[in-house]
Amino acid sequence: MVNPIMIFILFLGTAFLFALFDKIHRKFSFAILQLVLLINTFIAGQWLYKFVFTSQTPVMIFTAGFKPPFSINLRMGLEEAFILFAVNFVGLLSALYLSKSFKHSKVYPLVLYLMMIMGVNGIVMTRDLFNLFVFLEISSISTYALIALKENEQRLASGFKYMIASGLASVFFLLGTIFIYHITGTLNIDQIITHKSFVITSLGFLSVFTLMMSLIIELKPFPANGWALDVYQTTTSGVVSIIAVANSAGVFYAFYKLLPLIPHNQLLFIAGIGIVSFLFSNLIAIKQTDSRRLLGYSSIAQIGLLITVTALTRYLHVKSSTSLFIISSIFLSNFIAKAGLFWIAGIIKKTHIKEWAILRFKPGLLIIFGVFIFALVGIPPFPNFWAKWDLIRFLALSKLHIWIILILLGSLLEAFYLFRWFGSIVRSEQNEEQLLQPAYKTVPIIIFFLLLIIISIGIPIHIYQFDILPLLPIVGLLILSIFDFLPSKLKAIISMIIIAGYTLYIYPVLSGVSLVFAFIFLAGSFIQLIATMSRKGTDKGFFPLLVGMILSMGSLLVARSSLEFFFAWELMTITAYMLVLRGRKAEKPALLFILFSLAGAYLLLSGLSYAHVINFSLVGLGTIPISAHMLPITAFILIVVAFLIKVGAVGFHIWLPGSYAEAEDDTTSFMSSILSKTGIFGMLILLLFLLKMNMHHSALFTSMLGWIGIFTVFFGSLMAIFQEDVKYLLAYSSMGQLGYIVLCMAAMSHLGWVSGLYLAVNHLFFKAMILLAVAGVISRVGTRNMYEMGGLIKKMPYSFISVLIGIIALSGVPPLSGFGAKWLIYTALLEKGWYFRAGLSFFASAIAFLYLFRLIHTIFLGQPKPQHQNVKEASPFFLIPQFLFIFAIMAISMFPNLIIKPLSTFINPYFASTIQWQGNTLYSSLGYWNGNLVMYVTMGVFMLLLIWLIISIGRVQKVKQFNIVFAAERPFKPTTTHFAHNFYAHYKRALGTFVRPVTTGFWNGVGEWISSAAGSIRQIYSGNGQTYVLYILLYFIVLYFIMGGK
Amino acid sequence: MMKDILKRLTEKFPISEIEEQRANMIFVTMPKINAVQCISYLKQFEGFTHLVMLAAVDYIEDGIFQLTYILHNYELHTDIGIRVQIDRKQPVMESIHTLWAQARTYQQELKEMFGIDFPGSPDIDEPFLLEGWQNIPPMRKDFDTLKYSQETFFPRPGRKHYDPQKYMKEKLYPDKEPE
Amino acid sequence: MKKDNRLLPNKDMPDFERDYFCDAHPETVKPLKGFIEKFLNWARANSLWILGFGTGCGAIELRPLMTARFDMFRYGMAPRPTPRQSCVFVIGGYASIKTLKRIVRSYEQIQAPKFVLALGSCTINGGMYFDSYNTINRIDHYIPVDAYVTGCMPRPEAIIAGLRKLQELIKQGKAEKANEYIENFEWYKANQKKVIKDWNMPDYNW
Amino acid sequence: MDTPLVLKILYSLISLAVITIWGLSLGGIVRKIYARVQGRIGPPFWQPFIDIIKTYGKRTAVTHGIMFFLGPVFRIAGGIGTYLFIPAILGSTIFSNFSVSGDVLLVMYFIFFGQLGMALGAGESGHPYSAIGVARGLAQMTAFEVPFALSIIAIVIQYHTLNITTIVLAQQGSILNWTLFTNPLATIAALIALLGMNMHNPFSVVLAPQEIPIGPPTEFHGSYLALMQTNRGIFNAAKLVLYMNLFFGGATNIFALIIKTFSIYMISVVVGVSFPRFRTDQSIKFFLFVPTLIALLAIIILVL
Repeated sequence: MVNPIMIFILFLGTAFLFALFDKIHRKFSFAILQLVLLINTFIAGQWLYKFVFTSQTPVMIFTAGFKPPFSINLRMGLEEAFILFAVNFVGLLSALYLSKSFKHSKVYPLVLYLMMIMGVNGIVMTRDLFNLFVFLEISSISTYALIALKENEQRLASGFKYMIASGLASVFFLLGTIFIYHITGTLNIDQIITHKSFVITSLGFLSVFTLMMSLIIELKPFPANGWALDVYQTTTSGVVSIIAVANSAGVFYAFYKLLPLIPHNQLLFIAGIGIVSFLFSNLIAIKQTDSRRLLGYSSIAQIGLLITVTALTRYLHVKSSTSLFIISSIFLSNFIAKAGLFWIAGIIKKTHIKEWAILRFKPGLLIIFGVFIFALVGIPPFPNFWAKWDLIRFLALSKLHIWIILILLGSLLEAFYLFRWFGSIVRSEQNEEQLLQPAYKTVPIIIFFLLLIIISIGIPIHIYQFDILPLLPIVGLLILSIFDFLPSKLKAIISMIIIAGYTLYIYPVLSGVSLVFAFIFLAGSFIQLIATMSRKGTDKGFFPLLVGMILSMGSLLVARSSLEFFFAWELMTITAYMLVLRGRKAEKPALLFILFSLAGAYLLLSGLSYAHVINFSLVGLGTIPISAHMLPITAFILIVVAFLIKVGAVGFHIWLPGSYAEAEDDTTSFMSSILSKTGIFGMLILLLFLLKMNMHHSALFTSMLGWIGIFTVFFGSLMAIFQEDVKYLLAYSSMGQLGYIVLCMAAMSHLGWVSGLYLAVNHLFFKAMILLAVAGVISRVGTRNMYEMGGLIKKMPYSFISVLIGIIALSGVPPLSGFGAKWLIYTALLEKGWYFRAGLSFFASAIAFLYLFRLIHTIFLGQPKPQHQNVKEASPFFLIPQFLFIFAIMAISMFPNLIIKPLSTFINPYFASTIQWQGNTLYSSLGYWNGNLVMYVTMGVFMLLLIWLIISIGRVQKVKQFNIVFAAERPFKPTTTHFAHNFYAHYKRALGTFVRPVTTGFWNGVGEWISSAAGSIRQIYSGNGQTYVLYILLYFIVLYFIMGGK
Repeated sequence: MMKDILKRLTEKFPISEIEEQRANMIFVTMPKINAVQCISYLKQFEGFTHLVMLAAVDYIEDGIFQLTYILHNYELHTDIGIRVQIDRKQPVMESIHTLWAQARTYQQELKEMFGIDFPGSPDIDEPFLLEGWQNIPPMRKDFDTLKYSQETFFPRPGRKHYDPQKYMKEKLYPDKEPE
Repeated sequence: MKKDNRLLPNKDMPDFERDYFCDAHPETVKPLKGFIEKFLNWARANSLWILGFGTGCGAIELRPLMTARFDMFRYGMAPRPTPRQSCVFVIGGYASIKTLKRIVRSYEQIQAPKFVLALGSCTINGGMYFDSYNTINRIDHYIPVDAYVTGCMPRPEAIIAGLRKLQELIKQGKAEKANEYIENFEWYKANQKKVIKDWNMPDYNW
Repeated sequence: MDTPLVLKILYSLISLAVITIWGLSLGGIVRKIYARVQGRIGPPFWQPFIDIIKTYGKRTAVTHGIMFFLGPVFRIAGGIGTYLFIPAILGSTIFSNFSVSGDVLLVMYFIFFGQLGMALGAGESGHPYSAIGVARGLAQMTAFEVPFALSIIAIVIQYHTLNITTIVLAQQGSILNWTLFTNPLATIAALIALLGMNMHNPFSVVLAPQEIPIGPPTEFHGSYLALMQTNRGIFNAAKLVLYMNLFFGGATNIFALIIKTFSIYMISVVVGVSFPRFRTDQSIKFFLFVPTLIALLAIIILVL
């Protein structure tokens, strides 16, 4: 083992000799610098290895041979080794990144650079207060010098502000140190901590307060952090990444070291400081357009979060290994991602975030950028995700509700601006520009990227003991990424094979309802994958994401714990987001999608944390501990709202139409017919728990859920009829149909659930069919506006047939399967006694006719347009799945027992059956229905009449589109003859009041409020050094009194 | 009142002829070049804001078309007619659709029926009543409508013509002697 | 459902409009034989649906037929708003060229068997408009007429009488002018095109 | 049930023939009554039959495409199907039709079958008036279905069944057992909905012969029209039979059926002759207000 003191020796020695080395050659001195950092990294790495993999205990190193307090001692433990390793490593990579500027600069920057890293090393290791002060000074002075080195007015100014602020902090630190020494007579931190009872005295409190405050100010808390932001904005990216990560890491660790000094009851205040910083920095970041400043805010926010988490875990006496894991995960995510992002900023060389769009032409860099963003937000499998999971769980356990809300709110704000940024890059219209990607700049980024990936995969496997099953979606995604160069058709086949294989793999564990959903998720996807073969070229990126999404839906089914469920849920969300984002105009809708999805995920997370007693998965149903008979109401509400967001229930629906409609056409059919059912699946599990466990007012809740369901149906259908865009129409229609399923599920009866599942399966069939047909049509006519189509029945008869069958099945007209759903729903509702809901759903189902007729009329009937003269039938890849679905619909229409019987057996374990079969007739307690006979009668009557018509009609002349009776005139333009635009103007006049965009208005209002709040809060940063100093002082004083200083 | 208007008009425009049909209705004749200026003056300064009609008469013997613009003043309840004579060989007149948008319809009709052109008037060449008319404009006196009808419309043989006056007398008072 | 192969030339139509209109040549459909045709003719006679298209001043005389005073419904006659569903076309007096175009179009859109009743002198020989540059003289040169009602204008009683006469003709199987129109299609078309100068429709409006 | 299939079909055909004749005659009779009210002689009551024969007798026809051709078939299949799923006469084997196929929900939804098919056929004709008519018709339908559905729900609450035969059975015994008297509010709401269903004034804007020449069927003629006219008779009668079963105690013999359906029909006829026409949005608002409230009241009373 190398003595850690070697680190200092190396640093100091080389720094002193640097001028000498530099005389030889800059290359030589630079190599020495690299070497030093490399060796130090190696030393730290070696210690880290020992701590992690062997039972090495922390080591104290005494410098002068005396024991403290007479000498300075250093500590090398797991935490220290970890941070040292990180800091030196980032120093090394940063040096590499800066190699060009180092080459052309004077010698001082190199020395300063070394000094700064050494300072941080010192801060981390030392256990002496005064020594800590010295190292703080070293690092901050060298930082200042680095900032101000390049003679640039802005940089000088920001460097100056930095110096003032850190000078102020040093004063506080020194004051605190003096007081403490005065009280305790020692400067050794460990000894001070052991005598920490002195803090209760007012002087003791003041001393500790000043000490901590100085560190906190160095950690740039809101609002006393204006100086830091200027630094982030103006300094070169190589340096700023060091300041933002390494420096902060050091100071943070100092804070961590001294935290035990804070009395237990004051810890929440410290956490409060952090959370304020976290929330407000994220809030203000929304308004930023300067990329570095935005990253700066994000860094400050993350540090704030770290402070909060550290204080809270200490407050809650969380097991040290766990708290270490949480803190280090957050720390690492920010550390790696932030450094990487600042480095990327150096390559882009653009300040405005919109100008980053040139990244779009560098797929490799874009992927890395995306991964860093995801890591910051806490998307699985990145470390932040796991940290968040554990953290929220602990907070929920200790009932710190406010903290959960604030942390998740801040995270959501952060996700908002980061995803907005990402989306604007992916979907921007900017032209390609030359972008220099020198190797010395790219290599550090790639190394960090790989590091992040390794850590991310390591965590679930090592810490959470994940086996391969929940990780399969990622595996699938990676496999397809490897084959991404192949043509689409081949990739579609590979995807189908993967999904088939996956299905076979998980088939043994499926049973009952999970079988139904497996059918929807996997078989449905399998068939729809045929349609994706119509994609041209290689179409990079689509299939990996799609397979990732489908397999994560499969993962939901076989999840064995809440964590696995949540993991799969988040994976599904993020892959779906990426798929939506692929749509041409999907920037805004995709952002809404991910925001609402993440909000839903956070609700789910907190709900699962509150309901920690249950294992939220199908498997978990069987293992409810007897002691836990109460399902907390909060948990129930949180979880149910999360799922309602997913199904797009009314009030939370505004993300739905846009993201369904603006996604690529074949993706939409996946989203609408399959992905939306995951919400239903989740809700089903929740309701099953509700059945098994008691909850206060559960009847009231399901009743409310029923109302939400029926209003979703009503408003979804009503909105659908006023859409001009076919995909918006279908999106609203999906919303309505899912409302029915929610309604049925909420009925909590045998028939209700049977009808819900029946509808879920049926919805898969018809919605996928209609959407694929429409996708085929759009691919041919090149527009989504229905009034721009017309008369396509002659050109695309097969698509017409599938839309026809689809709308009959959707509308519930006998004899097709839709009527089965309607019959089951009404019988279930009437049986349940939900009469008004039944009435309203009847109204909604009548309204559905309106939009369905509009759909088929304006596209396929009416006047063909001249520009569609040469339109051909859609590609067979679109048609094959449609016809498979038609076959399925026909089968279950002819023989409803094919589907209702198994569904009812699946539900039997939960509810007593109220339906019975007599031959083909299905009897409920209220009525009966024989789908088979209905089909025969209808078909018989229809055929007889058709034959009679053919016989009686005589000579028939087939005529063309203008051969119509046009009040003795003739039509001149198909466009004006086709009645399609604003089809239901009269309906709008009658019921338009119901479709005023109230919800959209509300959410827009929320958005505007947040944005303007951010805007006005931002005003406090005047850019003026004195003001910043004043803030720091005020901050200090105010906090002092808040925390109870006397 | 009317006198004043007339007085002002004569001062401003070279009016060649004034015909007072009624106390509140006068017709003035003026050269082609002044007509639209005068109409515009009447509309803007004398309160004749309403274009009652625009009509033409074919004076084939004089070789002219006479256009008559009748304007109405709502306050005074008076009408004034502006008569303009234009050459039959060059039947072109300035358009007044800029003053009254509805004038385009009158002008369109005049173009179709008399062949008087109003350059700049919207849709002036579109058919107004007649679809696909290929002959000379039918309202011109040199167009023989009977001949055209007989050539075109398959007249049913056996049609008899009576002088209405004589015929009615014979039918109603067969006993009376012709005077 | 015999498919015919004769096509209309439609040479007066611009090329781009050809795709919009059916260009099949109309064919005659012979009446059935014997009792069935008689029965059908009886039914046709007792269910005369009049196209509600007032083509001239005579249209005003048609309206009283609906009133209680004349009550054409008792004979099974009824006005019908679309040519597709009507069988009697009443030409209500003078027909200007512009109207003639619409008359031809509507007449061709009525499905066989179809009957035409022409009212007033104007339809017979031009009446008082005989010398007009814009009014045709004899409607039967353009579409076949089953019965005329004289007068200027005929009173509603006269129109009813005309319709009753038409009923008789139908019952006797003598109202087969629809086939006559097809048989003399070229002649009728030539006459129509002689007066309708801007022929912007297909030669037969299906 | 136990009846052999062939016999069953035969019975249904008889039943269908009877209802067709009665439905068409009903139309003729009403026209006669209209005429008499207006002081005219009016057409004979068999006029609808003559019209249908004549329309079938048209020699030529045109078609705009396959859906146009099938539209009327859908329409009449919807009408016949609706009738066939209703037990017309209580206790009669001949008139029980195929009511074993389903309950009142099936009938309610089968009504849409014809309308949807017709709408599609009319749509393919490419005629804007057809589309406007359909848009109006569907819009109005959504509105009058609300009170109708609510009153059916009220009946279900009252009789605890969706089975039409059971509902009829429950109304036997005395005239006071009829839903009309046991649940007058639901009956009133449903009868107002019937006005819309029959598209009589004031809800006749769908057909509006003056503005949009008779709306959806503008382009239909010949045999198509004949099928639709036949359907008008059957469908009308079917709806009346349904109303009779649900609200007026059903019928135990053919005469009761004739008298009751005639009386029910007269209600809408009387209203129809006395009112002018609503605009579409007005009729939607009306249906969603007055009859819906009445029906809701009916349900509330029953639940309480």
